[in-house]
Amino acid sequence: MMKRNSWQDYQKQIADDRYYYGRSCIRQNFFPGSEKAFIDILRNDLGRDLLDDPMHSSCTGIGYHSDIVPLETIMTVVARQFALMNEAGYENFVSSCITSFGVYTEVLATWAEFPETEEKARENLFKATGREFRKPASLAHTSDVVFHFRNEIAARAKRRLVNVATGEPLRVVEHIGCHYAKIFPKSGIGGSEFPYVLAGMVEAWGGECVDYPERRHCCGFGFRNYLVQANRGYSIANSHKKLESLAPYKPDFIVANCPGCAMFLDKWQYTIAEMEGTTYGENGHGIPVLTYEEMAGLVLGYDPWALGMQMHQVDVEPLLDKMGVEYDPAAKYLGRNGKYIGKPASAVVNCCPTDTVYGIRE
Amino acid sequence: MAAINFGYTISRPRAIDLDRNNLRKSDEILREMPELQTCIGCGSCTAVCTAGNLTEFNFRKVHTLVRRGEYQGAYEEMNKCMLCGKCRLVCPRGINTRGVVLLIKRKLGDF
Amino acid sequence: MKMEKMKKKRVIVIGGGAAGMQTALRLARRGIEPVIVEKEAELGGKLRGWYVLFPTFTPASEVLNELRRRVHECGIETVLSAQVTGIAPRSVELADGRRIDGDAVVVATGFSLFDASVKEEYGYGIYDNVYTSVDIERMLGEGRVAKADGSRPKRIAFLHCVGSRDEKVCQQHCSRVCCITGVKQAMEMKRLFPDADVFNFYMDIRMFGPGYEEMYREAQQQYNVHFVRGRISEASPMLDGRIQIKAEDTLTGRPLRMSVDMLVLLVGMRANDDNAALAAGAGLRQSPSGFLAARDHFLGSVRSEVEGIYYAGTVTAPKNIGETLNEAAAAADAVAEALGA
Amino acid sequence: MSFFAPFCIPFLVGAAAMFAVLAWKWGSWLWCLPRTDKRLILRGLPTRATLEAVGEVVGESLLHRRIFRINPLLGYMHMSLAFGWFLLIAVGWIETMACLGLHWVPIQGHVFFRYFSTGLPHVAAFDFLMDLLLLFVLSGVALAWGKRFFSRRMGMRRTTKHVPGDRVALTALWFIFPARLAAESITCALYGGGGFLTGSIGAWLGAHVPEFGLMNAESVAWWFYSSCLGLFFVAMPFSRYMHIFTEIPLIFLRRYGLRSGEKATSYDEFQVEACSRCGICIDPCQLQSVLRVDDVQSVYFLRDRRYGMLRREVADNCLMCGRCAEKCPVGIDLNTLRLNARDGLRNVPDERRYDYFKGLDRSSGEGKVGYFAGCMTLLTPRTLSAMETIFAAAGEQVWWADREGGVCCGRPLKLAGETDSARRMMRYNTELFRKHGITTLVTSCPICLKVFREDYALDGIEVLHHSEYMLRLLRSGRLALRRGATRFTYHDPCELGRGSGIYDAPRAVIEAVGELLEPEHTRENALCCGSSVANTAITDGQQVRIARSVAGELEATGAEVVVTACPLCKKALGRGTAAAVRDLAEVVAAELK
Repeated sequence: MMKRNSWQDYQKQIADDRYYYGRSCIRQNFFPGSEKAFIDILRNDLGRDLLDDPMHSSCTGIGYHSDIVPLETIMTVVARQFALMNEAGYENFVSSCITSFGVYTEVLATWAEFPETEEKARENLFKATGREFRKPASLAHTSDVVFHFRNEIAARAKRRLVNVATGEPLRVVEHIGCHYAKIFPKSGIGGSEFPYVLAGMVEAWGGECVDYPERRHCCGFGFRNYLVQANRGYSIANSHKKLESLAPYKPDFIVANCPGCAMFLDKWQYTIAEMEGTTYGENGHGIPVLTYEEMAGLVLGYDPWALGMQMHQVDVEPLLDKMGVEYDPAAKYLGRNGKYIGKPASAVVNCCPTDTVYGIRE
Repeated sequence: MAAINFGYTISRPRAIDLDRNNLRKSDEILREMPELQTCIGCGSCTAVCTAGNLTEFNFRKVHTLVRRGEYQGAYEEMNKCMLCGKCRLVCPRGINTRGVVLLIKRKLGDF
Repeated sequence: MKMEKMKKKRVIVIGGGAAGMQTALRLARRGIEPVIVEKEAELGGKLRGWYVLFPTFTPASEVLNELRRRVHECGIETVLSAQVTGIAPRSVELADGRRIDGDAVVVATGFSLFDASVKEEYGYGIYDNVYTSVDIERMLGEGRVAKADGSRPKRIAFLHCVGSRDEKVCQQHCSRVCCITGVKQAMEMKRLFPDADVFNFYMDIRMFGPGYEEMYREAQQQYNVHFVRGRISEASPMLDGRIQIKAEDTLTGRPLRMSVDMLVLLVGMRANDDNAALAAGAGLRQSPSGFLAARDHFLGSVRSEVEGIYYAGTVTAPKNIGETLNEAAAAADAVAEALGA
Repeated sequence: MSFFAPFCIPFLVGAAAMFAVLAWKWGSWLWCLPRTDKRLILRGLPTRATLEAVGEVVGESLLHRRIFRINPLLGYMHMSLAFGWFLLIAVGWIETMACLGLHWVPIQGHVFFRYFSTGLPHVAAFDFLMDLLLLFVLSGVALAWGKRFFSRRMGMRRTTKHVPGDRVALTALWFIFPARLAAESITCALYGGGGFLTGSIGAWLGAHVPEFGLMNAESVAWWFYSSCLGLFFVAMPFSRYMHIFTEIPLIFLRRYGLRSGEKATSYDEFQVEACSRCGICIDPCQLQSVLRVDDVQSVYFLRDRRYGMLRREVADNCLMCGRCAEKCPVGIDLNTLRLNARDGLRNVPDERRYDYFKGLDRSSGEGKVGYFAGCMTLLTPRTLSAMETIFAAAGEQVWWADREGGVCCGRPLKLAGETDSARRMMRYNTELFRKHGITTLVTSCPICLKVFREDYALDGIEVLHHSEYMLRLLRSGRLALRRGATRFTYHDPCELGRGSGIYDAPRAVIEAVGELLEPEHTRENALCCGSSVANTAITDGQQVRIARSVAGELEATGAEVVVTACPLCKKALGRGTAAAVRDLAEVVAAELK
């Protein structure tokens, strides 16, 4: 087992309560259950105060990293988020998105390094909205917050990351978004080489992390690399490389702390299977890809469908079975109010052909 | 299975993968001509190269790739060489470069 | 005649490594009474950790034992396990509060080894099969070089410049001896494991010493050691405990990756951490690399800015053993001249 | 009378086998000759070439004049064996005829005439003559034995290492004549007769050995003699002694104008099997004398090629300097055979290769005189600038073919055996020369010169080496030089001297500027600089060792400046000496008036 104690050299201050929540564009669309779970866990399980402010906006990071949104603009947008937070009486900014987190970190660092840019942002913000802002007292990613409470969550755990049939810890591949700590190693728990933010959760909840050669590698989203179709082959090649590298370790699931990573590691598995016929999971299917909120939710006994796990491209049922999670297969594609939400066509990476098992009438 | 065409393919990795590359021929080449191992990549050979002044042919790069087990296209590249021997006159390590060209072609060609 | 009348001059030599011992011996020969102050419990310094010396494969013990024997034979006074905390032109302060007085001081405190675990990406201290050049010397000395599980390595990679010429770890200088050490250890590995493939990943190969270039060539041509120009970017574990490394093969302009059974990091020489404090206390100058700066590079290379304080060996910059021994002699001569001995 | 005895069988079988194999080999080789070669033979037959060939056969195959020139003792040895044996046979036939008149006698009757002629009256003159000839041959055999131990006396430092088959044939050959002496002597002992040799020994034997013993010994001796002959005849076509007969058709074919080319033909077989493996080619080889490489010389190359065991290492390891061919007593075209063997090992026709030549033209200037520097000359820019100075001084308008880089002349590739690809380069350059309408092509590189002259179809364009060109300028008064006291020595480049027969032009040019001192090996015997493009096998260090040995000889002349007329030789010699090494053009340019 890896002797990675070096994470202790990279600690960061994480606020204990009263968070101002910045949402993620991708997650709201692809994993809405995860953000909901984060709010529920903080408020209901941990009794913390968190403001989910309807006024706040996208950080425009996708546009920024695609060379569409200029630096001045994104700084102004960031300044506005901070102003909203100040107005709401909060000072601990938590971002649900790794790219947003990277953007906030980068903007704050730029302001510190080049104060004139901060002045300019203040000026722009004031001109555009009449608002003023103070910089946050603390900035954290939501995975930092979950990491911060990992032991409290462990104490409340209904289930552990253990295979109930064998009693063995589940083998988990943790994938950290590039913008978490690769740009500013000090901004991530464990630094950029051996980030501990997800590994800490996995270990605290009974699982076992596997370290594989391409652990550090990017999922391949790469903004322009995915967004421009001509570059997509390069994007998928990155996920392909990671999956090729991690598959021999036979992980039970992958957990990612970045919206894009979770999405691409999940959905590219489908694409690779359809293009090449290669699958990486058990019995010729895919490897489930979870967000850390989903992982925490399962540990805390949340219903997988309430966590939004039916939104995954790769079916999570084998993992749920391993963990001993009770779930209603028939309820998978039913929304909160029991309304049918539609279902994906059956694909190689899926192990539960929906037509036969659920018998849902369209 | 019928593969779906998504309008793109999975890009092949550019990396030289020494685990996957078959180094047998590279080993044979180095065994026959151990002095090739002493190349320090100065590029003199390529700088004087008669063929290299007319084409993209880069002797240094091609033999380095061959040593790494990247044989794809090396034979065709080496065939651009005119064997004039200028490179041999300038190599600071005294490598028998013309011999290297012939050796690589022999090992990688089908004759 | 004059000498006999005068009281013997006493010179404090800080550091009992190759430089310190040689300085003391030379001083003694010139009729000066040296006292060696060594922080370890025995003399020898870094030389103790070395197996054989490049480029001749001379056992380090031959040199070390001979120096120790001479020091013993000359009856040179040694103060062991004594950490120096302050230097003045005519005295040194020890950590335990003692003070040693003399007529001059020669600083021969040497260097520190770069801590390879600082370069986290190489996984030293994290993965079992990542070693430093110092580990390899030790294993060679113990006569047992093997992977962590005791098996024979089939593929070994050496990485040059770990902690040298790397602004990311604030080590801008070249440690000079690591290149040749990499060549030497690669050859030793090939001797032990003739079937193994040995790769050296380097940024530049700097073969500055006599016989070094020849040795480099021999490693390439006779030992078939592969040299790849490119710095390893990261090391990761594999399922079977081997290490996957990535680099760019800059001579082909292509990324390169491979798995190895052993990854050896050629650690550089760092300036001692206490150089700053010692320099500040005595009014000495430090060069940007943190090593102590000699008065000048040419005629005053063993003199400090302060009269009565001299330098010998790697305290001023990375050097090999031969250079260190020569410089120690030069330092002793300079001291002797200044003291009129 | 009957001309048969059982002991004749080994001889008869051997002789029959030998003639059958010879007929089959020659027949198939002649049959397989290219049509053009066959036409040359038919056309040559009724000309004086045939007569000249006969003369050469006598001179070389029997008398071995060329070997005499190398070393008289060695020549005598070969002559005594070949010519002596021939005379034994010829005089033997005359003797039979003289004794029996003109009627048919089977072959064994001639060969074993002493055995069958015991009942006939003896002709003392023939007895004497035949004994004299036998003694002549035996002296050759004795020398051959001696050569095994005292090869240096015969001018050979090293002799050939032979294959086992050769040893069998050699042993048989050694025993043939002593056996004949013994058999004839014993017959003489029993029946009288014989000359001063066989007769004397016979008389002595008759006096000392009982008749019963002699009767048995006679049978044994004739059996042994016949067996030696039979064994030798069977072994001959498969051993080096094949040369005895093969050299004869080779001489004729050569006189008819047949030559080996870059592609192997069956004519090569005549050359290959005409090699007697005398080993004279070993000593001149610098790979042998300097590097102690002793298994690649022409004799071994031909042997390996003949037996189909030619290895690339052997084929490639040759400087193709031509020093061995210069000495070859059979006059085998060793370089060409080496070359077409490489062609066989390496040539791969590839029509798309060098497609990048298309549309390429980096030439500059305009003029009727074209200058082709060659790849190597671009690495000796002083030669290039000297040529520029000389052209300017002579007022010549010059078209510069490749000053900004061009396509190689093709000879290096051809020498490596990739002859088809080399042709593509030659075609490109030919077209380039034609396109620019030059009438004279000057090159300072002998490698280019040789290929231009031999392989390019440059009708209407005169190809000159710069030494010839400069001499022409001097003679026509277009250049005037200062003659100083500088002492020069001249290194003959292989491709220029032995390769193209140009020895005098560079010497004449040097003598126009200073004193010329000749090194020990010069002109046809000149040494190779060691960096020949023909050799792709030796290492850099080995090249330097050869260069040093050559440079040493040049320095020994006491000259101040070493002059050569080849960029490659210049580069190579420069590595072997601290003395000044100059190209001929530089020497000329420096002394222009």
